[in-house]
Amino acid sequence: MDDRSSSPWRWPREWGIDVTLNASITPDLVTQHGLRPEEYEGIVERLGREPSIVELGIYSVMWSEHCAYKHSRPVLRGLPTTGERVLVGPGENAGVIDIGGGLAIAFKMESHNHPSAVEPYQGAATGVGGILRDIFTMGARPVAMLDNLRFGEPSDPAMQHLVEGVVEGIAGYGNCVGVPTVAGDVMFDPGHAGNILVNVMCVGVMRSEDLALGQAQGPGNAVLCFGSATGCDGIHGATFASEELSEQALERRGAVQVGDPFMGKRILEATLELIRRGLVAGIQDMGAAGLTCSTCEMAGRAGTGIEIDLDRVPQRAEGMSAYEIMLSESQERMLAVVEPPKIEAALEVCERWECGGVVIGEVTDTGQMVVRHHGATVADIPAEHLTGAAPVYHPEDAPPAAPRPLGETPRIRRSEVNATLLRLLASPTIASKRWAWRRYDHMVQTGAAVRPGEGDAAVIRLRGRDGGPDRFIAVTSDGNHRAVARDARIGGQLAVCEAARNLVCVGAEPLGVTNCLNFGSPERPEVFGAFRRCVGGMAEACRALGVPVTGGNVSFYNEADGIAIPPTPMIGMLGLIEDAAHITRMAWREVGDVICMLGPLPEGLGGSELLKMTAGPDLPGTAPLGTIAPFDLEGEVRLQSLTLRAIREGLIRSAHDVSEGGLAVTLAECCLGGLGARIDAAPGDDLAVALFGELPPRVVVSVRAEDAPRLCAMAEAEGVDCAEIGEVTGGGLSLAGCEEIAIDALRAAHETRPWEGLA
Amino acid sequence: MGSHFEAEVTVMPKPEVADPQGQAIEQALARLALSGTEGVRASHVRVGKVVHLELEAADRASAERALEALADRVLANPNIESFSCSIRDPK
Amino acid sequence: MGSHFEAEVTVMPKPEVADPQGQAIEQALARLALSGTEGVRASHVRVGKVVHLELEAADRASAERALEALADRVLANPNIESFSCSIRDPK
Amino acid sequence: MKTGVIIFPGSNCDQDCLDVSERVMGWEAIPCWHRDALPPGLDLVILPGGFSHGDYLRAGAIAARAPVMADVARFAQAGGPVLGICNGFQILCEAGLLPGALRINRDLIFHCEDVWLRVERRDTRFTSACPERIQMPIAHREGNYYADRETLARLEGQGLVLFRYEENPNGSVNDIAGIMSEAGNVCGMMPHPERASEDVLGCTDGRSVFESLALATGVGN
Ligand SMILES: Nc1ncnc2c1ncn2[C@@H]1O[C@H](COP(=O)(O)OP(=O)(O)O)[C@@H](O)[C@H]1O
Ligand SMILES: [Mg+2]
Repeated sequence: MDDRSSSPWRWPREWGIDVTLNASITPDLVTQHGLRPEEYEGIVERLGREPSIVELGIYSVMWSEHCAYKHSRPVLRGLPTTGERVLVGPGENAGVIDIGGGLAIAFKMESHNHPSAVEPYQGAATGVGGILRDIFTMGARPVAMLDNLRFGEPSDPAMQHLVEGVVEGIAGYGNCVGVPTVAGDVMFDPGHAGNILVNVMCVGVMRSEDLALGQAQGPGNAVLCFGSATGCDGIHGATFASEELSEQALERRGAVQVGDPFMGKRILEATLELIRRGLVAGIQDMGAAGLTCSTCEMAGRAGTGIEIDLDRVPQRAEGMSAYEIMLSESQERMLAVVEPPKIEAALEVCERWECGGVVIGEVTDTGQMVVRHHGATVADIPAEHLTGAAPVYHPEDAPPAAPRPLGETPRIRRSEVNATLLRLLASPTIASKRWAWRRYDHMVQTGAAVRPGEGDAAVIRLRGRDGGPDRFIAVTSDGNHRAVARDARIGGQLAVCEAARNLVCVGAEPLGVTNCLNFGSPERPEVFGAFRRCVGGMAEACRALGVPVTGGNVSFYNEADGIAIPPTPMIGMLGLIEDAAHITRMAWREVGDVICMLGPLPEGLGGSELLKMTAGPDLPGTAPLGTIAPFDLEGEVRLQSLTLRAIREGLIRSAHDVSEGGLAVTLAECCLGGLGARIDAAPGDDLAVALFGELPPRVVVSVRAEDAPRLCAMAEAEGVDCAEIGEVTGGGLSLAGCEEIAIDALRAAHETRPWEGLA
Repeated sequence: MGSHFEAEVTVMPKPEVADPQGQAIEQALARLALSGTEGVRASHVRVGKVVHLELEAADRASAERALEALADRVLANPNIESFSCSIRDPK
Repeated sequence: MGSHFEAEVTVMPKPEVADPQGQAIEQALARLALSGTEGVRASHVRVGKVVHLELEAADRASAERALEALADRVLANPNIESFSCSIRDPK
Repeated sequence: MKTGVIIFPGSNCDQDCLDVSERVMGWEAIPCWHRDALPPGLDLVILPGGFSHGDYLRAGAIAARAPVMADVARFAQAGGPVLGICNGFQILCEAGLLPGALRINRDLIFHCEDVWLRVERRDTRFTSACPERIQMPIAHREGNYYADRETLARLEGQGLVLFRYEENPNGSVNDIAGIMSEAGNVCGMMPHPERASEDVLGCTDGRSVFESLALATGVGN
C-alpha cells in the first residue's frame, strides 16, 4: 500500500548512496527520502532549482510525519487549546500553565516507540533524555517524569527482554539525572506485541518570568551549540519514527543512539543557569532531526534566518559529510541564541558545567536557513518553507471495525467471586507495578507527597520559596486502549475523563492536558477514521471538563506485519492542589468509616479485564469482542466536580476511581493500606457486571459515618448517584456476602510479577 | 568427561556508537593532576567489559563454538557492542 | 613531541570479593538452552572492565609509569579490584 | 550552625540537603563547588547523593579525586564532622576517608524503597538523637557494602557500624547500612535521611540524624 515500504531507502552512506555534494537527485533518491513526487516538485518550484543532497535530507526530515504532522494537523485543530492559565500552548517545545504565585508548570509527553523496539534500554533512555530537554529548554526545572508502556503478553518470549530493557533504560536515565519518575502505567496486550509503546512525560516548574522560547530572535545574534559532540548516530530518526517498523526500516537506521544522562544533567543545569541569568535570547534542544530541526524551527518561529558553519560543529566521527552532520540525532545537544555582549558569559557557564560550547553561526534577517561546510554553501532554503509550508493531507477516513456483540455475558456465581478477584489482581495489567517503579528513583528532589501506588495520581510538593508555603501539583498519565478499540470517540472521551478523575481523586483541580496519540498508519482509512473520532472525543471531553490541551505528540505508523496496533491515546494531565489538607489517597483511613460509590450503575462487560481473562484478549487485526455502553459526559463532569468539592469540604477520607478490573479490584486496592472492608450491597443485580464491570466510570470514597448523609445530600443536589455500599473494617475484604479475603492474600496476588507462574 | 578451558570475552562499544563513559573518564583524566602522569596525555578512552569464565567441553572446537554463541547472544548487545573471544588450552 | 601508545587496562574483581554480575551471568547461562552450547558448561564467571586508551608520552617508560598510576589510583579500586596493564609500541 | 553541601557535576540530592539544612533545620547552608576550595568556618560538611560524574567507571570514583576533596580530608583530619549520604558514602570510601567499598546490589537492580534500620550506637554525634529503629528511603544500585575480613572485624570490634538494615536489601556484609570513621567524625550511609525529614513526605525519622549533629556541634541554629 505505502510505496515507502515497498521500496525502502537506506541510510545513505552505509548503503552506498552518494551523500557528497555532487550527488545527483534521482526520483529513486527522492522516494528513498520518503518524499512524494509532488512534494518534490513543490520544493523545486519554491527553490527555483534542484535541491542539493543536503537540502533534500533537510526537507525529508522537516516534512516527515514526525516533524510536520502532515496527516494529523487538521484533526488536532479541533482540540481546545486556550484558557486563562495557558501561558504557552501547542507549537513550542512544551505547554506551560500558570499556577499562580509567580510559578508556572511546563509539561509534555513524547513517544519513543520504534527506537525502544530496536534497542529497549537505549531507546527508552534516550526517550527520557529527549522529553527532559523539551522541559528544561523552556526554563523549567524538571520535577517529575511519568511513563506509559504497552507490551505484548508476558507469555510472549520476546517480551521479557523488552520490558526489562525499557524499564531499566528509563531508570538508568531518570535516576542519574535526578528527576523522580512518579507515575505511569503498564499494560500487556497482544495488539502491542509487534510494536511496543514507550511514552514518557515530563513536568517542570519555573518562575513565570524565566519562560524561554525556542525562537531565533535578533539578527546579528550568535548561534551557540553546547552539549555532546555530533556523531553518525540516529541519522534520519524522525523519518524512522514516521514509517512502519520493518526489517528494512531497522537495517537502514544509522548507529543506535546512546543516552548520556551525565551530559543530560550537565546541559540541564547549564541551560537553566543560562536562562535564569538572562544570557540567552532563545534556546532549543536538538531532538528529532537534530541540528536541522532546531535551526529551522527557531528561525521559523521568529521569522528570521539563520546561518551556520558546520566546520565549527564539534564532531565525534572523522570525515562526516554535511548531510550527516545536519541529520545526526546524537543526544544531549542544545542550541542557543545569544546576544554578542553575552557570549563570553554564556560560554563560561558551559565551561563550568563541562558541556562544551561553541558559536556555530548567526541569526540573519534574510529568512533563509543557510548552511556552510568546507567553505561551500550546502543549503540555502527559506526557513518558513520548511516549517510552515509542509504539505497537509486529508487522508481517507473509514469507520473503524465495530466490536462483535458479546452474545451471552459471562455469569459469575457468588462462590466464584473471590477466586475471580484474586486472579484479576494478579493479572499483569492490573497487578502492582512495583517491579517497575521501585527501580525508578521516585523520591529524589524530596517532592513525592503521594507516591506510586498510594493514590490515583502522583502529588508533587514544590518547595515554598523565600519563606512562602509549599505548593502542590498532581500529575497523571493514562490511556485504556481497550475502550478506544471498541468506540474511538467514547474511548477518547473516557481517556481524558480518566486522567481528570485521577487528579480529582487526589484532591487536585485539572488544569491542562498533554497527550501522545499512538496509532497505525494514517494512510489506512480505518486507522485514520479511529484517529479522527478519538481526537474528536478527546476534544469534547476537554471542553466539557474545561481543560485545555497545551501540547502533545502524534506517533503514527505503529504497525507490525501490516497490522496496526489498537488505537492508543495516552493522556497526561496536570492538576493543582490549593491546600495540603486536600491531598487524598486511596487507602482506607479508619475502621467504621462508610464506603460510598459515586456515579452510575455499571453496565456491561465490553472492554473489561474480566472479559479479557475469560474470553481472551483482543487479537491483532480482528474486531474486538463486546461493545461498551454509551457514556454520559455531562454526568461524568458532575461526578468529578462533586468529588472535588467534597474533598475540599473535608468530607472525603479516601478516594479511588473504578478502572481496570472494576469495583472489586478498586475496593481491593483500597484495602492494601492495611484496613479491610465489608461490602454489603453489590450495585445492580448481575454479580459479574456489578463487581467487575468497568464502565461507566465511578469513584469509591470513604467518609466518616456521621458525614455520609451530607455526602449523599450533596450528591443528590448535583445529580450524582451516591450509594452507601459498605464499611471499613479491621479485617479483610468481604464482597456481597462472600467469604472474607485476608489482606495478605490480596497483597500477595497484587504483587504478582508479570513472569511469575510462567515457565 | 570433557576438558576444561579458560575463556575470555572482551566486549567493547562499537566504534560508531557513542561511549559516554569513556568520554567522561577522558575528561576527568585530563583534569586530574596525578603524580606519575606528568607530561602524558590520555585520549580516545573507550570502556568495555571483560568476562572471564571456565568452560567444560568435549573438545576445543565445541568450547569455541559455545563461547561464540554466549558472547553473541548473552554477553554483548549486538546493537551497540562488538566482542572478541579467546580461549586457552586445558592445563 | 612525544610518541603515541595504545594502552589497555583490565580491571577484575578480586577473587575473594563476590561478583554479582558474574553470578547472574552464570545462572542465566545455566538456564538458557542456547543452540551451539549443547554439552558445554560454563562456570567461574567473573565480570570486569577493560579500558582502552591512547597515551601521548615522551617514551615508553613514561607511558608505562603513567598507565600504572592511572590504573592504580583511578581506574581500579584496590579494596575490591585488581588490574593489569598492557601497552603497545607506537606504530 | 553552618553546613557546606558539596556539589559535583551529577550530584542530584544537593538541593535536597541544602533545603533540609536550611528550611527544616534552620541552619545556614552553603553550596560548595567541587572545583573550589572549601569555605572557612563550616561546622558540617555534607556529601550529597546523586550520580557524581555519572557514576561512570565506579560510583564516586572520579568525584573522590576532585580538588575539593583534599579540603574535605583536611576538614575531617581536624575533627570536623562529615556526612556522606548515598553517593556521598561511595565518595568517602573511594577517597579513603572511610574503609571498604560499595558494590553493585546483589540483584543488580536499583532499589528505591523504604527500609527499617537498627541504630547500633546512639552515643555518636550522628545518632545521639535517633531512636533505636528508624525508617528511611534508600535509592541506589551500588549500595552493597564490602570490607575485607580484617576491616570488618575492626569495624565491628570498635563499634563503628552505626546503621544496620533489618532486612538486607542489597547484599551488604553484616547488613551494614552506615558506618563511621575511627575518630568518629566521618559518617557514610546509604539511606537518605534528608528524604525522611518532613511530615509532608510521610516520615520524619531521618531528621533525628540532623538533630544529632546539631546537638553534637552545640551551635544550635
Ligand atoms: N510504568 C510506571 N511507572 C511509574 N509508576 C507506575 C507505572 N505503572 C504504574 N505506576 C503507578 O502504579 C500505580 C498503579 O497504577 P495503575 O494500576 O495504572 O493504577 P490506576 O488504574 O489507578 O491508574 C499508580 O500510582 C501508577 O502511577
Ligand atoms: Mg490506570
